[in-house]
Amino acid sequence: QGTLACEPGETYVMNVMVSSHPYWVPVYQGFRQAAAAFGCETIFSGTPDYDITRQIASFEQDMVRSPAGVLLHPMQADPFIEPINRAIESGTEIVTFAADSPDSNRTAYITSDNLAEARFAAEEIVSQIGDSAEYAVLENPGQSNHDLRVTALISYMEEHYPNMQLVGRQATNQDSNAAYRATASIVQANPNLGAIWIPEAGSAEGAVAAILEAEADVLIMHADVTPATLEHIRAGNIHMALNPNQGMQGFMGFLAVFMAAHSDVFDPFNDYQSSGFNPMQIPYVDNGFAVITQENADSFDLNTYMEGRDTD
Amino acid sequence: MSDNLILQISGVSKSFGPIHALKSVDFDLRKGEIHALAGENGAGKSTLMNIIDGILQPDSGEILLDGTAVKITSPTRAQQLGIGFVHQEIALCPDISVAENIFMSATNVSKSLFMDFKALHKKAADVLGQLCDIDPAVKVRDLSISSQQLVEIAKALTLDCRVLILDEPTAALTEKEAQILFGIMRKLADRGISIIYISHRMVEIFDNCDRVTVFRDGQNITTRNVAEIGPGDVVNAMVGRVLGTLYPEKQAEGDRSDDVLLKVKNLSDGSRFHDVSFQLERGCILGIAGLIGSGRSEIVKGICRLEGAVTGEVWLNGQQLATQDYQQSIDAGVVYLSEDRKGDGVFLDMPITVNISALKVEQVASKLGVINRDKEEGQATALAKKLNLKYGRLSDPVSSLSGGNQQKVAIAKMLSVNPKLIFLDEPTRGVDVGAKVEIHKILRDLAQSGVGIVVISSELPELIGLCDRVMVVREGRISGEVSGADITEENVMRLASVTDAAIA
Amino acid sequence: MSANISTQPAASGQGSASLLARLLHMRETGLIAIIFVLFVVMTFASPYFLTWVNMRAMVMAFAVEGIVVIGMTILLISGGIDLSVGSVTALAMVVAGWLFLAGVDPWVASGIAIAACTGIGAIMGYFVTRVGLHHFIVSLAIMVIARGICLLATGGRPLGLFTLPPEFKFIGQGSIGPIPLVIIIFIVAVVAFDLMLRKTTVFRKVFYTGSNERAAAYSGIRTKKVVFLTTTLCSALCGVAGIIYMARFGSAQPTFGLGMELNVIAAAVIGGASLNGGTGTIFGAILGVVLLSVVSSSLALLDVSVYWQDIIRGSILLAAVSIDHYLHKRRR
Amino acid sequence: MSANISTQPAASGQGSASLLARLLHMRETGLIAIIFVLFVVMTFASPYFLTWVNMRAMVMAFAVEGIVVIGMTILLISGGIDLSVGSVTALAMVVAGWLFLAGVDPWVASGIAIAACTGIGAIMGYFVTRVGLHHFIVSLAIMVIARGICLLATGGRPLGLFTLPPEFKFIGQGSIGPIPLVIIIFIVAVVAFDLMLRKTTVFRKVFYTGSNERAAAYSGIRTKKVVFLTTTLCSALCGVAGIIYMARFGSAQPTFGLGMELNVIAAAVIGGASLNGGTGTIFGAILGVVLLSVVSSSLALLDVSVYWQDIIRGSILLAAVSIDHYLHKRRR
Ligand SMILES: Nc1ncnc2c1ncn2[C@@H]1O[C@H](COP(=O)(O)OP(=O)(O)OP(=O)(O)O)[C@@H](O)[C@H]1O
Ligand SMILES: Nc1ncnc2c1ncn2[C@@H]1O[C@H](COP(=O)(O)OP(=O)(O)OP(=O)(O)O)[C@@H](O)[C@H]1O
Ligand SMILES: [Mg+2]
Ligand SMILES: [Mg+2]
Repeated sequence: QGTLACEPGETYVMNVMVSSHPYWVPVYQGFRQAAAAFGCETIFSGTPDYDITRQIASFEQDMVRSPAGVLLHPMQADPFIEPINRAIESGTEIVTFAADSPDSNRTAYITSDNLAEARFAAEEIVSQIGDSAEYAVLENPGQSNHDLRVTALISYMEEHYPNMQLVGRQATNQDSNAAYRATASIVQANPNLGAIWIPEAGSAEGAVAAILEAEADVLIMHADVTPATLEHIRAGNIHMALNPNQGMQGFMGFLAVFMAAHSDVFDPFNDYQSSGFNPMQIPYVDNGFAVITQENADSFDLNTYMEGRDTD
Repeated sequence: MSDNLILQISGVSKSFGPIHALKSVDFDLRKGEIHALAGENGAGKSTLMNIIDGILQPDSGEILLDGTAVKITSPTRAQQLGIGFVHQEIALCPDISVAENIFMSATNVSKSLFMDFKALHKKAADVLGQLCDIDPAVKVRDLSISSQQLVEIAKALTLDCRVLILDEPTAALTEKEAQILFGIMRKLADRGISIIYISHRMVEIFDNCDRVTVFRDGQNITTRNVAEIGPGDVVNAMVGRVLGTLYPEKQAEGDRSDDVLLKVKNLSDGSRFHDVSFQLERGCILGIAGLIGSGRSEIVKGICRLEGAVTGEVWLNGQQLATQDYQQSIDAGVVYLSEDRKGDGVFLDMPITVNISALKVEQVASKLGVINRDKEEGQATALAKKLNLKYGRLSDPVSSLSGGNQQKVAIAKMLSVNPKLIFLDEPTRGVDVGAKVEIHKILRDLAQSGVGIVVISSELPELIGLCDRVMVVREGRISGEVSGADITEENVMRLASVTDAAIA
Repeated sequence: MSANISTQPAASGQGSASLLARLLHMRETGLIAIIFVLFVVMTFASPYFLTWVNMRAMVMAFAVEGIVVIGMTILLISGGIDLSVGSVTALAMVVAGWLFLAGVDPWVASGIAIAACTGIGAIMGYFVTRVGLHHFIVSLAIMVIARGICLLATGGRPLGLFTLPPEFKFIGQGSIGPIPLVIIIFIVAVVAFDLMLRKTTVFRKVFYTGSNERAAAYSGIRTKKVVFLTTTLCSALCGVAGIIYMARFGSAQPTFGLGMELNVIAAAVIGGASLNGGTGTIFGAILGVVLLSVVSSSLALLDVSVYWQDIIRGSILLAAVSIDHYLHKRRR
Repeated sequence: MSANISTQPAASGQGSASLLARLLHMRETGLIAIIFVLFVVMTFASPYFLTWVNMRAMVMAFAVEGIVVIGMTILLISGGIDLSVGSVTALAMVVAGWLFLAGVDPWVASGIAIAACTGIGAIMGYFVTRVGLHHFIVSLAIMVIARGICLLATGGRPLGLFTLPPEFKFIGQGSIGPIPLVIIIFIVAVVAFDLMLRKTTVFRKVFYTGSNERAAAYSGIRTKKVVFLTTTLCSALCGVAGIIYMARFGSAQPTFGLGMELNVIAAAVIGGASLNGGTGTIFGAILGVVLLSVVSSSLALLDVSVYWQDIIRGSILLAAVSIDHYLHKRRR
């Protein structure tokens, strides 16, 4: 009591969907590093599938172990309201990350600011190719953060640079071959294309191949990063990538859920204590993003980073 | 004699679960002989042949080829040993041309890398030419069952074999094709090829074979030279009792009724048959004869609304049938027994009971449509008994029955709905003599009780023995009708043939 | 094959003495044994496995999908297959959700959504029975089209339906006593369809059609109608499942059910349905779902590395089908 | 079906005069006509469509997948099906990439990877022919397992293979004259397999086996061996495709090829392969890939809204198969 440390066996879970996706790897590293500092145990859980029913089942199964808290990436907002609230009632604190369930009673939400990424990308594009040029986007309809990165960029352009013309918008769903096909067609149809914005790295791999083959002078920018796109950044084929600070996301995520579980150390100047709220409410934490360019690319090799670290 | 034995089987047994299909069977085959194999349905004939061809493995016993014991592990091995087999059930590749089907085995062992389609078609045309005129380029899928059977035979004739097995090859053939086949068999035998010939038709056995072996209940009852034995003896040995007359008594002249049960007027389908008109009186059994492909099946299917659009009128018991599809025909009491047992007649994977009730499941169900298992089983038991079906359990799939017994299941299905009018297309195809007598008797009894019976058969003696009148179809038109004492092979064949010269 | 048809008549009327013999002969016995072994192993491996909460979570994870499995099994028996189940389920959510947000009463909206799914099934049935195309290719095209409609109607974003009235949400979230209504609906549907499939003349015709379509036609069965109806029924059940999902999650997701078809078909096949038609049981198919679901849940509960989970899941699937096949073959 | 088989011999020897008649009778004529109409429409709709660069990009987009389509078509003809093609292709990339990063020579690594894929095909063949399971369920399990191995080997992270030697990357990125090597490999493979399938005795057995396995077995064909080999061949070709993809993209993605199976099967079926075995041609299947690919590229070129694309693609798929079916049925 009164100190911020875990009891023996006190466990925190990080629950995600498509759990084999490499995006989670550095997030979980951050989560573990923070947990280790407080002497806590961690479990990585979730479902390998892109399936909400399964993720809810795995989340409910996490509850069987009565963990102190869960850092959750809810695949959808509303379906998780009821499970989250039930978990909190039974004594497990919940914090969301990268995707939110705002109408639930989760105490905090940690995320990258997709709008800020999109704004940054827009400004960068304009600064490189001017404010009256043609640009295109690839997208992945149905995945909210990817959607946001695209729609925010488009509306930012419309608002601030009305002379920027959106000439291509294709769904490629993280499939590099589909991205190859779509980009090749866009480049054909628009010889004056100046830039292309891609909300994830899988499609970027295909897009860069198409642009290199067409020998077109198109500025490529994308979010997230893979070893292949990293190499293209090094080689100058891709102008720049914006990568969310995944480690910070996990680290801050742990802190938020850990503090929620240890809220007894804190008595803030408000009514939370008397009205039964957890006092560690944080509406929103921005974990920030990194800009990857030719110069700093070496720091973003995930395989290098993971060397000697536990993958589990 | 024994030194020129090519194949010796000794003590071969085979069981399928509780059924002992073969019980320590001995059998031998001489060089250059045509050896007939007779026996009731389910006696084990096909099982033994399947063992000789390596499709099945015996539980015990020995096979000697040229005096040395061999293990025939697969059809491939059998082929290498010079054994050829025409199966009781047609086994052809429907998506492949006739020519390729005929030379499938040859292609299989061929050393050459590429196919020579040109030569293949020429060779196929040669082989087929002896039998009939089928275009080697068409796909087997587009052939009628009888034509498929001819392809199956042609296929066997191309095999470079020493032992040729023919398992009921003539079941769906007319006299004409059968005679051609026997001519070819004779030539092969003269060249030293040994033939095992399975048939339920006594005439064929006694006209064409050298020796005959009779099976009963999985045992070899007797093997004799054809010259030393008569058809009656074979039949007796087969069924284990003395059969009386082969065909039931026909309708007496005086009993002829004027009460018309079925009347067909100007039926046409625009392509395969034209302007067909005939009638059937109560108590009379009508036969339909014709050559392969003459359109007999099509006419009957047209009446039952089984295929395509037809024009013309059909009257049953004085009322015009307004049926639009076969379901309505069944409701009106008109049913059709298909000539293609495996394709159209039975559900091979389904139990016997379920097959028999298929025509009208509602019969064995409550008003709400809930099937009553006891009723369903009762129906099957009764019909199985009536048709003397040989089976293990009623819940066994039909595929476990012998060919003839599968046919009986198909007939039982027809009888299950107490029809008013039955069209039977090759009803006794593959059925043994004893069962044939029973089926004929049942048909006659049904006719007497007022059910209309129309029989299509490629076996002329059957039409002659069973029917009161025979209608002959030629190229999709009715070419004539014979009745009473005029029903003779000559009269029927004359009407059936395209020109008189064709039968000469 | 279709052992519930072939063995029950043999055993019926011999009273309860033969119950054991009958059980041993049932097509599903092998599968039940495999699941039982899994349960025993898991109970020892994890103290959390045999808890009420875990069991409930496990059943909730497959209950709604189980309704789709019913439709798929019947369709498989009739000789068809449907790859569009995932998209059509999503479509039901999206259509009902969209109508609700447009002001339509949620019950009416659900009715319209289910009708729309049924209509899609009828379109597939048309292409299969009238045009003469294969189920596989038709349902593949419909899968793509239905997904497209979902995206078009929502702009790719999930519809938040938190304002659904509580009595509607009760379908998906309510409980009767300790048992969630979803599970009750599931059990009722399974029992009803299992009985109908085994006992009624209408569904018997589905078996005939799938076993040998031509022989069925020659038995006076309107086989095209049968196939048309089973195709339509499968889509209609997807519609029902979609509505239940919507009530459960309080949202409509255009990307829901991606890859569901393979899971559903695998369940039916594990449960003894043949991809060539003519055989299958609802009970078996549900055991198939249970097996797949228990395996997934167990792997999660045992905290097995994600990277191993797929390998283990695939291997268990293969092993289960092989064992079942072996037991079934030997018994015959 | 596969009319170029049945009609060619019939027509052969009649010289070039009958070439037109022969073309009109070919199974693939309908499909060619559909593609031709699409080309004409697109040429008017977009000035960029009929350019060399666009054509090259379109072919590049399907060339590698086309190699998988060859394997799938042969497998379908023999009566099988393979859902694991996507995972097995990814596995080839991952295994070769992993070995390369571990210091193995890239050519040797590729050989090992292709051998591994062939081995996986052999395992599937074993379960299908020896154990007696259905292709669908076996390949579904293998699809999951192979994906699991990909994840395990990479920790879920793509492997960056930028350091591959240029002569290796040449496979995927080089050109001979103006024509990319990938396209040359693809065309050679198509022509070779098309000829072999139509003309050689070995591949004719594949047709016999698929058309009626029992009849083929009675003719002495070792049908199990045939099915085993076609299953193995399909996986081996996936291996080859995986290596080419690796050389082309310079990376190995463990999640590559998700959903590829449906695309590949659809292409083969559009091209006339029957899901019941016995019919199909490589040429037709490739036309199927071309059709699907041209539609996708055209939609992108015309900048059709994302939300409409799925609907249009699905509808064109359905229409193409229906038209082709209708033309083919009428001609018979
Ligand atoms: N696969 C099988 N499973 C179970 N029983 C079988 C199987 N094959 C044959 N039998 C049984 O073995 C017995 C012999 O059958 P077989 O086919 O050899 O008879 P057959 O003499 O050829 O008769 P038919 O004249 O009707 O063709 C029959 O009782 C049959 O039911
Ligand atoms: N499925 C089919 N496709 C094409 N032609 C067919 C088909 N079935 C029958 N035919 C043709 O229709 C004509 C009439 O056939 P049908 O079967 O009625 O003759 P049949 O007198 O019953 O002779 P069979 O002894 O062959 O049964 C024949 O020329 C036959 O080749
Ligand atoms: Mg027989
Ligand atoms: Mg006929």
